[in-house]
Formats: sequence, C-alpha cells, structure tokens
Amino acid sequence: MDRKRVAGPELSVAPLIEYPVDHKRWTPQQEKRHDSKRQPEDMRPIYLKTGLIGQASGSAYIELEKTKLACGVYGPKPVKRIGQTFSGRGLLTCEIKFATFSCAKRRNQMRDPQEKELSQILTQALSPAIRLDLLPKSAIEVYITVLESDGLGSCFSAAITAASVALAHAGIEMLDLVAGCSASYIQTGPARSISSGAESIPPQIFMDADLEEEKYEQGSIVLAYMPSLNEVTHVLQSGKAEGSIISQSVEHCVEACNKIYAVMHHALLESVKENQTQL
Amino acid sequence: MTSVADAVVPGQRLGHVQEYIAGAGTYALQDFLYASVVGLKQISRTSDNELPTMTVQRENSQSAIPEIEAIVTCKVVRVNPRFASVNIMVVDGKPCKDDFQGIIRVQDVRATEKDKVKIYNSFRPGDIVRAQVISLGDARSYYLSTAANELGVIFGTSVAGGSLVPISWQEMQCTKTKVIELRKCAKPMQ
Amino acid sequence: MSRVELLTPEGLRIDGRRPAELRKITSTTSVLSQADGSAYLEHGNTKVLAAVYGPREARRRAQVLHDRAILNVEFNVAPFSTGERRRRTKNDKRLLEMASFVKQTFEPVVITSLYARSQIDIYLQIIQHDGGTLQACINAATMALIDAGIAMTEYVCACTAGWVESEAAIDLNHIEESSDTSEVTIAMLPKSGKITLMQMESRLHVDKLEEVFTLAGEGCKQIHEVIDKTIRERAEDLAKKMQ
Amino acid sequence: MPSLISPAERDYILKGIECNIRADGRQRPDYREVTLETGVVSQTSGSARVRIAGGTDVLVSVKAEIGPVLVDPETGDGADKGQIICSVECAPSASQQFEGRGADELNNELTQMMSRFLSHSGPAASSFLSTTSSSSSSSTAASTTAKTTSGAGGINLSKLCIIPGQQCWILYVDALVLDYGGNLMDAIFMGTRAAIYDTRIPKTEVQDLGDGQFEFEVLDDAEDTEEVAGREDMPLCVTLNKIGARHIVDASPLEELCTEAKLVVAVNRSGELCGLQKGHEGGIEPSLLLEMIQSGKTMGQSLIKQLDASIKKEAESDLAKRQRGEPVHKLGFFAQ
Repeated sequence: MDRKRVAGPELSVAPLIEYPVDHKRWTPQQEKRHDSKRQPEDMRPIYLKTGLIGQASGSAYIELEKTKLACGVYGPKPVKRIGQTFSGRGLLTCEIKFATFSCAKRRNQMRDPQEKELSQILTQALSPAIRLDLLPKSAIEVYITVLESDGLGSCFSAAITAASVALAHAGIEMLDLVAGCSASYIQTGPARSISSGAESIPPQIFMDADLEEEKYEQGSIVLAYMPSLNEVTHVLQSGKAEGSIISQSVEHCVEACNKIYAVMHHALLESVKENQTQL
Repeated sequence: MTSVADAVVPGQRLGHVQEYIAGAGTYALQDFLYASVVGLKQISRTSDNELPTMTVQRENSQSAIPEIEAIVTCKVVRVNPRFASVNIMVVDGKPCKDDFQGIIRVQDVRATEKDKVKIYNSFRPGDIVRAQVISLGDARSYYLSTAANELGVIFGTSVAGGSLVPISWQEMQCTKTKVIELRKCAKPMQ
Repeated sequence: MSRVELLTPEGLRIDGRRPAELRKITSTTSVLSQADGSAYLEHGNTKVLAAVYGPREARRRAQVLHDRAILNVEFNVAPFSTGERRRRTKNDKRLLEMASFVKQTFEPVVITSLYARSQIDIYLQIIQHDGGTLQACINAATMALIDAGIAMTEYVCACTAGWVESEAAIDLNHIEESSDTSEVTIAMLPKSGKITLMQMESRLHVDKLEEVFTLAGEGCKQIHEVIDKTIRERAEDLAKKMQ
Repeated sequence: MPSLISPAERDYILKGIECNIRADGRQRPDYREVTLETGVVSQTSGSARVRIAGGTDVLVSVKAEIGPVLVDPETGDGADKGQIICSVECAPSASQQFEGRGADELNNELTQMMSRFLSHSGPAASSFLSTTSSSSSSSTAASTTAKTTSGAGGINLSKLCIIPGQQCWILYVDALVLDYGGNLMDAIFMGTRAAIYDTRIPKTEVQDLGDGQFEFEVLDDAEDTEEVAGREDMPLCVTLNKIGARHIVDASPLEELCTEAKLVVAVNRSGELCGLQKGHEGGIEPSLLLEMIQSGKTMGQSLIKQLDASIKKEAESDLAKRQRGEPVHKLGFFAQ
C-alpha cells in the first residue's frame, strides 16, 4: 500500500457550473443592449479617482461598472538599464498586467504575448502627449493592473484614460490628456449576404461593449484621442467592416472622448481641491 | 486662497500667444497658450511694458531631475584619482525619488591650480557635497563641478567618527579629536 | 518502420546516388543587403543561409579580448524546415551545441589577431533540413566570411560520411542519417589537409574508420572546388561591374 | 538597418516628401519593385518568398497539420472550425538590431498584428479566446504564436474541419524575415496571401463507425488535393507613414526613422477593412486619419489585383512547364 501519496478517487467529474435558471443568453437585437438601461451610443458611467497608491509619484483608479483597474506612475527616475545609449529624450515604459482572477479563464502569472503587445500599444498611445524632451536621460514607468475585466476593448480604453490621469497627477509635463474609448460592430439584423443582395440592416455600432456583447461582435475599434489638441494618438481596429462604418465609428469615438475628457478634468480638479484643504 | 475656478488641467487653453508669455508649466502651440501641468493659473506682471507671463503653479511637484546649472546636493560614493563618483539626492532644493549618478572630475574640483588637485585631499567617501551640474554627461552619469566658493563638502565625518567643521576653504577640523583633515570645503552660507 | 533498403544490390542509394557521390551543390554569395557578408548554399534539399556581421564592437564589454576578435555564432532553425513543424526556442540545447561546433571550427582559421577588441558574428539560418546541416552550415559560413572580406588562412570545407549497410558512403541525407547508420562530420582545410573538426555521435568499427575518413577527405576536396568556382565567378563579375 | 538618423538627413527626407520626391526618385504613393515566387520550400503545404527591391526579404510557409478543435466552453462555437496559428520570426541575420533578444518585441508586435488582421479575435476577443503562448515555449523566451478561430480574415474555417468537435486542420503560417529593408508588414501579408494560394491540403475521407464515432483517413496522393477555401478575400495590408503633413507608402529604413506616425490598413478584395493599427509615437488629426484610411483602402485593392494577376501568371507558367514535361526550376535565392 503506497502510504506516501494519497490517491485521488478513481472516477472524477468536472465541476458543473450551474447557471441560474433565468440566465437567458443575450442575443443581439436592434437598439437593445446587454444591460437594457443603456442605449447603443452611450457609455458606462465612469468612476475615476487619483491618489490611490501612496508610494507612486502619481496614481489613478478607474471603474466602468464591472471593469476595474488601477494605475501607478513612477518617475521621472534615472534609466536603470545602463546598456541604453545616451538619449536626449525621456523613456516611457508601460506595463499592463491582468490579475490572474480578472477574466473568466484564469490568466497565468507570466505576462503573455497579448499583454506584452497591449503594453507596447499603450506606450505608443501615451507618448505623443508627454513632453519627453524636458526629461533627458530619465525614464517614466507606468504600471497598470486590471482587477476585473468586462470586455477587453473597454478594459484597454480605460487603461489609456487612467494612465493619462495618473501621469498628470504625477506632475509630469504633458501636452494634453489622452482619452480612450472603444466600440464594437454587432450584426443585429439579418446579415447582408452579397450573393442574394437582400436589403438588411448594416452592423450597428455599440459604444463601450461589455464581455457579453463582445462575443457577438463582428469587429471592434479602440481609439485614443487628445481632445483639446484634436489629435488621434492611437487607433486599433479589427474584424471586417465597411469603410463607411469605420469613419462613422471614428466620429462616435471622438465625441465619446470629449465626454470622457470632462470626467478626467473633474477628477484632477478634485485632487487639486483635496490638496488645497490639506495645505 | 485662490478659488478652485482657475485650477487648470494639462491641455487646457489659457489664452492667446499675443496676450501672454508662456511661463513655467505652460507651452505655446500655434498661437495658443496651453497648460502642461495640473495646478493653479497665475498671471504675474513683470515690468509694465512687456506682456504679463502666465504660469501654472503646479500641485504636487514632479520629482526633480538634474538640469544644467542646477545646484545639487550629493553623497560621495567612490573616489579614484581621476574623478569622484557621487549619488545626486537633491536638485535645487527638491529631493528626487531615486538617486541619479554623477561624477566630479579632478579638473572640475576647484577653479585655481586645476592640475595640482589631489582628489583624496578634496573628497572622501561618505561626504555630503554641494555641486553644480555642468553637463548631461554620458549615458551613465552627469558631470558636476565644485569650482565655485560656495560649492564643496558641506558635511563630513572624520576618521575618528566625529563630524567635521570647515576652518578654511581646504581644511576641516574634527569636533571630537580636533584633528585637521584636508577637504575642498564649501564657504558656509550666511 | 519497415526496413528501408538503404543500398540496392547494384550499389545505388535511395536517392539514386553512388556511395561516393555528393549531392548537387548550388551556392551564391552576397544575398542579403544588411549583412557585411552573406551566402546561400544548397546541398541537395538542405538549404542554408549564412550572414556575417563584423568585425564590429562587441555587444558585451566583458567578453572583449585585447589581442584578438571573438567569434559569435548563432543558429536559427526555421519552424517549417523539418518534416513536422516545430518551434525551437532561442536556447535550444541542440542548436547551441551545433553553434559551438561551428565556432570551434573557425577559431583557428580566421586570423582574429588582425581585428583586436572586436566581435565577428556568424548567423546561420536553416531554411530546409534534409540531413547534413552541420556540413552545409560550415561551407556556407566559409563563403559568407570570404564575402565579408575577413582574413582567413584557408577555406574550410566540411563533409559527412558514414557506413551504410556494407559500404562507406558520403554526404548522407535525412533518411540515411535517421536510420541508425554511423556518421562522421569532418571539417578540413583542403590545401594543407589539416582537420579542424571531427564530430561523431554513433558507433563505428575502428578499421572502417580509416575508409570513411579518407572518403570524407575527398568529399571536402570536391566541395572545395565547387565553392571556389562560385567565389571566383562572383569576384570576377564584381570586378567587371566596377570597371 | 540604421538606428540613428542625423537631423540634416531627416530634414532632407522631410523636404523631399513635401515636394513629392523621395530619396530613390519615387513619388509618395509609389511602391518599390516587388518580386514574388511560390513553392520555394518543398516540405511545406504551401510557401512563398517576397522580396522588395529595397532589401526586405520574407519567406512565408504554410503547413497544414491535423490537431484538436478549439472549443469555447461558454458559447460552444469553434467546434466546427479549423484554426490558423500565425507566427513571425525575425532572423538575426536580417539586421544588426535583431541580435540576441532585440527581435523579441518586434516579433511579438508583428505576430499579434498578423493574427488580428487574419481574424476578428483581436484585442476585443473575450478573454478565453485571447492569444495563449503555445505550451512548448519556455517561460522566458515567450514564443509568439496567436490562436485564431473565427475567419473574418476571409478564410473559410469550417471547410478546414474534419470531424466537428474532434479533429480539424490547423494551418500554421510561419513568416521568416531574412532581410530588413523597411515595410515588413506589407511584405509579410503579400507572402502570406501567395503562400495560402500555393497551399494544397490533402483530401480526407470520413467513415461513420455507426456508434456516433467517426474515423477519417487522409488520401496522400499528390494530385488529389484541395485549395484553401475562401482564400480570395484574404486581406492585404498597406502601411502608410505620416512624415510632416504628408503620408507615404512602402517606406525605406531611413524614411521609417523619420516617420512620426504609421498606419497599417488591412483591406480585402471587396474593399472591406479588416484591420487598422497605428504605430510609432506621434499623433494624427482625425481628418487626416480618415483620408489615410481611404487612400490605404484604394491602394490595397489595386495591390490585391496586381498580386492575384502575378500569382495566376506564375501558376499558369508552372502548369505549362509541367505539361511540357520540363522540370519546374524555382529560382529561389539565385534570382538576381
């Protein structure tokens, strides 16, 4: 009898995930969204607060109903890797990490290729807005931890918004804040099949889609935009879509970014008022 | 207390380039003035004929980085015949979160008789030195100089462990054992 | 798997060659625009691309030798090069071993003392693998070094040979290699006859070794002629272009 | 590939592009001469090699292998679909920048971009469908493969399924960059399209064993193979580089160094946009962005037409040679 190892039961069955009885899968219908309170063109309410992490030079926490992420900014600090050649401009490095519990399927501890690429994209989205030329030979590090993700597109756009607020809170000189927003195209009516040419509804643009809606999306777009300088710092579109829908969704996202800009403005003024009362 | 009304956010338009001059915390782009930091908008009128300058007094100061001509306070880490390498801790009175690397070359220690300088008679590891940044240097460290009178060692510990007090521009005395050690001292600020 | 008949009674091998016959070698130099020297070589279906950068500043200051250049070889296998697709990571032990073989082969041949405190990089890219990769890489590296204008005492030509059923055979392809025949890879300086590398990973009877060894030597000489012809052609046509 | 550029050189290129003349005499919307050849690597189901006159040299291979089906536990879709797994690798011989680990970041970026354009499961993919690094990769050298199941990239994935719910064809698309001469993404996509055109998948016969079990057998005679279904509306990408206020196409390494913002536009035959990604660290005005998307779309469509024409021409000349019994000699690296 092997006493060292406790043998498991011969027959083991995967745990049954019981969905609540009234769990009705959302199917895309015209003008109706997964959470019925929202119209297709409006965003989820954003809760944004600075000063979450004491240690960091600047930090921000953002919540869009079920998407929650925290961002810490450290710097400007000396460039650690000596191998770098002399650089007259500051070096911005961003790192996005999904907490292992943040998605339906557990993500592993190591950064997988998707997180590496999202970090690269975030660096490209933020760097046009930061005055890196005033910080020679130094580096700014932005760390984002996604606590709960309800839709990857909305999660990434929230990361852009939170990072830019954290940078402003850290007192780093910036040309403008960067607002991020995402949208998905979902085929609600019968798809227009080219062969039969049957007239039908083109895919509809759902702003800030959540996890459930993303499963039915035909394509998605994420836009990072500097509202007052009127400049797009990053655009990421995937999936098949007509040219007309793309330009329509770019306009929608630009309007949404202006709204988000107001929330960021308010959050930063909030932190100014707080400092006033402490002085 | 200035009202929160004129607190500004980066990217906020402050005015026309013709009306104001861009001060600290602001920048000018295509005939408009924008704020570049979070803070309170201040308009300071220097002399009457010029335009007033617009500055934004920043909320929490960004941790400082050494700039050219900045007065820095640093701690001597290593000394060798050609230069003393130091950790820059404070820049223009503002502490920086992580220490920057700097070196004081032997020819930048003092202004007179540059070639006769003995580095071990100027700095010892552990001294606190006030210096001025003369160049961004190379990828690794900034170049500093202690040539001016008010630059040099401001605090040091003697061999016996007592703290050193400057008695001349190149001698310091240990408070405990009264032994005189040679340093390039800073003229005490009045 | 069924016993594959490696050697027909009439003395022909699977791909129709005689035991002492090399595969078709086609090669060309300066194929890449960015590399200082580059070469592409085909031994039958084994296709290898070699690129040489250098002599240039060493990447890691610590490795620099004050009196001569250091040689750095990197092997890279395309995922589609073998039969079934396999992604090999950067520090795959087999590749590092092959890289050190190539490095040992070229260390005595390249006159590194001329390029003190520098680094010469040889990058070998295997595009298709049909046996004899080490020999193809060494020949391709030789041509790439020559194309880069790096001083070498002599050409280095490599050839594999082995004992197939009842005869010594030369330039084994993948099927012969993988059907547990013994196989020797030799890198030789054709003019002086010196051997810079001899590598064997299987068992071979001592008195057969002599025969296999001389056969591989002839193989190296034949390869030397083919490579030499290509290099002289390229040099002439370069000279013509320059007039 | 140069990594630094002097201000004078940058200004020279900038002024040149302003008055629509580039360093090598091209106009802004001109492509360099592209040579393309299919069937260069014999052990693959399909392969192609693309060379752009400036030096860029990419070898793309497609290998069809049989593997398990990837099923999404919640929605259950994906059970009747094959897969495309793409990966890009920059050989260290391509340029001095790719020494040691230099190429890892670029590999990852190109791989993710390629998998995003070939299918819609890009960043917006729900988490479980997200890219997972393949099991074989050690933790340090993150091997950059990206699993994609839904074929918005044009390829009809349900045709690749052998036994729904169990076995399917997995198309491994591997791109190997042999030489860096700028404009990698366009070359990779042209090579991918040509390689998929050249791909032949052996037919399979499925026998029903009666008790719901299925068994399939691969017929391996070379003539009886199928092509990849839906390969015509695979996307092709055009990289537009914004320099100054203008944008150019097919930038050389030097021009890429003066690029403030680059926009990769993936478009398919019918003009639908399959992907859009901005790169580099500058901003673009929304109006200029829409204009660049438009010009990228038209240029992409004309590129697809020319590419299909040259692929058909090469296929016909190969067929004619085979009928005449001549061996089809692939130039490979010997084409000058």
